[in-house]
Amino acid sequence: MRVREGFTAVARYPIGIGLVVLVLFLLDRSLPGFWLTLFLLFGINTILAVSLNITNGWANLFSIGHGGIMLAGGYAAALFTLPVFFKVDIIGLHLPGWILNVQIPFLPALLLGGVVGSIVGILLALPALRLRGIYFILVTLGFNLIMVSIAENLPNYTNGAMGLRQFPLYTNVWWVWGIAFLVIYIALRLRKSYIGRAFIAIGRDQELAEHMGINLLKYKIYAFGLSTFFTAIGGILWVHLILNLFPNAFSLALVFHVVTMIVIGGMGSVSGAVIGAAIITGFTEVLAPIEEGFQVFGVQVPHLFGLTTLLLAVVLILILILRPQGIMGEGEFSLQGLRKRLSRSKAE
Amino acid sequence: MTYFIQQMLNGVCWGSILAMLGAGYTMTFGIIGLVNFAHGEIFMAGAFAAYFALHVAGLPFGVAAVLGILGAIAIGLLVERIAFRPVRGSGMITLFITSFAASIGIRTLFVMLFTDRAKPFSMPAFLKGAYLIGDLFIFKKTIAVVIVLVVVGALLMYLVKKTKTGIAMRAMSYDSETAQSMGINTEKIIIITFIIASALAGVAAIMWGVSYGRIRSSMGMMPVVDAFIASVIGGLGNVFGAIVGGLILGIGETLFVAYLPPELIGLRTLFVWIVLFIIIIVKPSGLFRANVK
Amino acid sequence: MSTELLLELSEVTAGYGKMPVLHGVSIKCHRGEIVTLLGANGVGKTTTLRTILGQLKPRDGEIKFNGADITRLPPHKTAALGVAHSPEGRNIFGNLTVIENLRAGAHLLKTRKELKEHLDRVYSMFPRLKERRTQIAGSLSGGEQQMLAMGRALMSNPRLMLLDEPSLGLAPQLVKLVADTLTEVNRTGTSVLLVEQNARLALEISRYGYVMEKGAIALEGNAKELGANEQVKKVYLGIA
Amino acid sequence: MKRLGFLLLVFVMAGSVALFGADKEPIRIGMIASITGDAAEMGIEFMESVLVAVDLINSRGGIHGYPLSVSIVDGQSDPAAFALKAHRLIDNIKVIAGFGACDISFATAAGEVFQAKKTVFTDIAGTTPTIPLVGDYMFMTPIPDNDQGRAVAMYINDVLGYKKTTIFKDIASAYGTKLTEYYIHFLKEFSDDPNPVPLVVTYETFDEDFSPQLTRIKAQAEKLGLEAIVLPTWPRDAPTIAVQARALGIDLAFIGTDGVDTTALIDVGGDSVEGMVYATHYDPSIPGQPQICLDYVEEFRARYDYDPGAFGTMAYDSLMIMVEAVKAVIDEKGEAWWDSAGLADKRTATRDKVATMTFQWTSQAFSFTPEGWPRRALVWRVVENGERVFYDFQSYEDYTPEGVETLPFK
Repeated sequence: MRVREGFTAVARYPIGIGLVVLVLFLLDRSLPGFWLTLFLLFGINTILAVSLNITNGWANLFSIGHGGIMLAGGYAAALFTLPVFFKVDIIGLHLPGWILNVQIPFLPALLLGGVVGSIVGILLALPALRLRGIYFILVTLGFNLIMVSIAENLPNYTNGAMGLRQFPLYTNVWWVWGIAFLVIYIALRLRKSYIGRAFIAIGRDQELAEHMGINLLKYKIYAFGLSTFFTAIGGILWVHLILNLFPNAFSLALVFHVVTMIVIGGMGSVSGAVIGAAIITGFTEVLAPIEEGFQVFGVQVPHLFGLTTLLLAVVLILILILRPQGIMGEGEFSLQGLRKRLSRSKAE
Repeated sequence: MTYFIQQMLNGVCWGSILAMLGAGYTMTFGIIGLVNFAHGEIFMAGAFAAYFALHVAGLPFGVAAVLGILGAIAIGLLVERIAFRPVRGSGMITLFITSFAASIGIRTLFVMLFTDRAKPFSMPAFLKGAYLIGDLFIFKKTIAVVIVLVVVGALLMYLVKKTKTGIAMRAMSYDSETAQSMGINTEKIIIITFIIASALAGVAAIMWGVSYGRIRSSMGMMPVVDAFIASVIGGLGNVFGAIVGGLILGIGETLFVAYLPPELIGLRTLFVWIVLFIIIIVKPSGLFRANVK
Repeated sequence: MSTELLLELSEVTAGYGKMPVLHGVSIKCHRGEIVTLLGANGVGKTTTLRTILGQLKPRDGEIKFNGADITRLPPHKTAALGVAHSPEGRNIFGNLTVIENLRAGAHLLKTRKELKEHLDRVYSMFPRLKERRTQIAGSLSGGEQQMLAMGRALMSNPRLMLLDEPSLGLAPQLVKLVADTLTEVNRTGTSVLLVEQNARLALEISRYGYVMEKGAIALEGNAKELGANEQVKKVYLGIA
Repeated sequence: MKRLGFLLLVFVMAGSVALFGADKEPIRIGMIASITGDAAEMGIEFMESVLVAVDLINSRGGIHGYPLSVSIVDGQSDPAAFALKAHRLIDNIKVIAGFGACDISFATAAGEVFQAKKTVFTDIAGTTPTIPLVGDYMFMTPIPDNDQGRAVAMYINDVLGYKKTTIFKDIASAYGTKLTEYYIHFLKEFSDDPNPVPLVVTYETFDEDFSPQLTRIKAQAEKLGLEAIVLPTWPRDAPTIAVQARALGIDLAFIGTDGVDTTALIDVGGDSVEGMVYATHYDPSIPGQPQICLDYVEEFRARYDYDPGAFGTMAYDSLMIMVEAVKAVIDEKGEAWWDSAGLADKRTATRDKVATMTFQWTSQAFSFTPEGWPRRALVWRVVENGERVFYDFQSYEDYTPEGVETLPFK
């Protein structure tokens, strides 16, 4: 078996783990607010992209409904992490007492939200898994809109369109990147395991996979359950970073961004998903000064708001034209491969 | 009874526009397998072209309508050129993403150029007013919209069913390679398909402007989802199905708002999608057999 | 018999991706001839036809049709020059009716009169198609689909017809019909390049034949000579 | 074309800024608005308005000779972008104060960041009353929904005299839902009628066809005795609803709230909105306005060829709040202090001024309550001959009389 280095190496060696922790610690201490928030959003997007990759990249269950999952998980966790006085006195939710009058710490809330997301995901998956291609996409798209509609129409439980505020700021580098590395590690291990290979087999050729004795429904549900669990957690992390939750928080645009991450990174590649997350997270924010107008040699370049979004669309199309398989293709980043490539280029 | 008929008329008007959008949407899907998210922006561009002709240049309505359709075709061909042709054959997902990117790009460009403020789209004098039968208002614009739908729909069906180009389109949708060996120029057929689909979006845009009196840079965002639904109800790739699907959707949504308690109107989205899910799961091919694909 | 050269492949090399399939294939087909391309499964017969059609771009070599270079012409332009194709596995348009399939085959015809003429000709060759003309082609039987595929190819009144395994999986009387039709078509001026596993039938109706092995022409000669060749007898005609 | 001219103007204007006052460090203030995305409709007016106001201030010598520099960033109608840009304004651009946003989720996303960094932030057009709960550095410029709901209910009941009204409720917008809720609550209280709003029709943001709802209103208007339709909507919806209502032969009066006060009301509404009375925050003809505000309106008209509506003036007010607060800080502590003080001190001093002072350069004099809500008058305008003109005026004391329930939350 080929040994994959890169991410797994980090998990394998205590020194690697120590180094990562040290780097995170230094980043946490030294990064200014903007870059820290961007770094956190990058981490959250990594979680979202890697978990979406399980369904969309491997099992070929192309979902654009993960926004609805984030919403479900986000609300489930939010109802427990919000301060009691906010739930009771300020917005007056009509919830049973055991929800209304408690505030729980972050970890149980994360797990709870993850489980709720997973359950909702599997409920969606059951009818949707019979469908393929465009119909699956359509059903998941509808699921997204349905979840928004439900959140809007249950003001007693969700505060409707007004949304929820006053979250404690739980999300930090440790939560985000701890979970991000966990997701990456799980994904890489999964890829080599029987379950992961079953996902990929289903994605490649469903009939063949069935002939090989893979229980389609079971593995599709595994894929969806796992993917939605971490997607929901990603949503909860987002909520406790931006401190806002409202029905339209995870709109189609956000889902589209996550889908874009895995497509330009390379569908099916975990490291591709991470690279995609980095590009999409950073792109509009890092380039933002361009559209805000600036001075060059005393000449003021005017505002051109929207330019970065336009550029992102153009770059996206260009990447898909020039490298349709994405940056990483289906492969993974590995130190060995890099070393090989470097030595080859030296030899030449 | 008057109330019911009045609401039906509202539904038919809304449904006709969705039908027109859905028909164009379903054509690009049926013939070249493209889930064209940018269809909404093609539609929007048509509305803007007509708006500029009508309100800025002060041209007569007929000319503005033609220019609107031409505007939609221009953006449609642009989408084909930048987001479809270079990635053709790379699978549905890639096409889906490029069309979404094109959609966002074009929308952002329009917001940058013309802002997202609502702009007026005034009705020509001959469409203003209504025939009053008892308490029932039958708007001239509704009549016009329905006539346009029927005429354009019939032309479209004739084109797809009877003409050489239509047969070539359908042959191509089934097996592009074999179609080519019959001497069918698939490049040309794709362009023609885009032109027709965009023209339909342009017609829908004019119908929209006349019916609802306002246009915006982001007006294409939501209707494209409705068009998608309409074409799935009718069976993706089926022009006639998409028209029926659009009418069903429009009338259904309208009656939902008309008869349910107002507190439940917000659940309209839920209702539409649940109906759609049932259709997809029970009869995935939609209500009608595909006749383009 | 005229000796005017209609189709000429010289040293054509082609393949899919990095895998070459054809290695320097040269084939000639004269006007009014039926030429057979024999070979086992997977030696590159279908690839040869696809290369001629332009569905596959050759990496090397030249293809000439009626004196013009068609090496890199896209399929629809090759078709416009008068090359028709009746593909393997029938590949009829299953979503269209029989008559619509035929009309698709007649895409290059300009006038309704021509269309009518050719339609009548095809119907007279295959009366079965006339009976079923409004039926959806996907619901036809295998033999009918084969007739339709041939009829569709004939609709454009081609100069050259590329036929891929027309007898595959057909009942004996249908094979006979196919053979008769081919002879008939050939008599009315259409040349045929026939790819066939049924070597006996193929050599019976054709004038010249090629035997392909591993992507290259291993043997060629008059049909009669080939039929008499020991190796061909052994391998393709099943005569020990 | 207008847009192109506008861009050119920005060039020219920028040149003039470059020439001016090089010796003093500019006073930096940040604005975050949704200039693209779903809420772009309002963000663009914020930007136009602020560009005018900044020119105006700088052409008058800035703030005590310090040039004013407003960094405008685009929140892209996405709360995460709002939070990120807030960080950038604070850390990278080092603003003294910030303002922006048009909705509670955007306002609080940015506001939480400003609060954490102890920098004052005022929300331009988000009206949900819970916005200032973010903390003591958070304020809101427009009248919150509870106050507006009360004022509108009071005005309809006492002055306009409509007994039964119906209301269009946008269930996908915090503004529409909250305002509807408060309006009905207070109308019940003022009118002694248990059911003054017998019909509430709902729709969703992005709906285009309102004819089913309107047909419903029309069918029941007589039976329920409806006299007016209240439209607490986003700017684009009210005129569209009016056009479709008139086409259906509905002749009920329209009453708008501050969300409808944009140029789209006239542009799209045309004849149909004629006679529509609506609540807003500003009209040029209300008495006692500062000269700078009148100049601003004039300049705005000259530049963009329409009147600044509620959104434009709220952006202007938000900017002026910050400008005046900074000016007051310099007045009090002196330029020497300002030049030498640390950023954190300047920010805190500015916040303290914002919280306590009464603003004079804003479109009307007002101050903030301890909670962060404005005590400002509600202005009523009417559409007359295709123009938005002054109709009436409700002072803060008028609509908040002694003993009235203010109903801040829930």
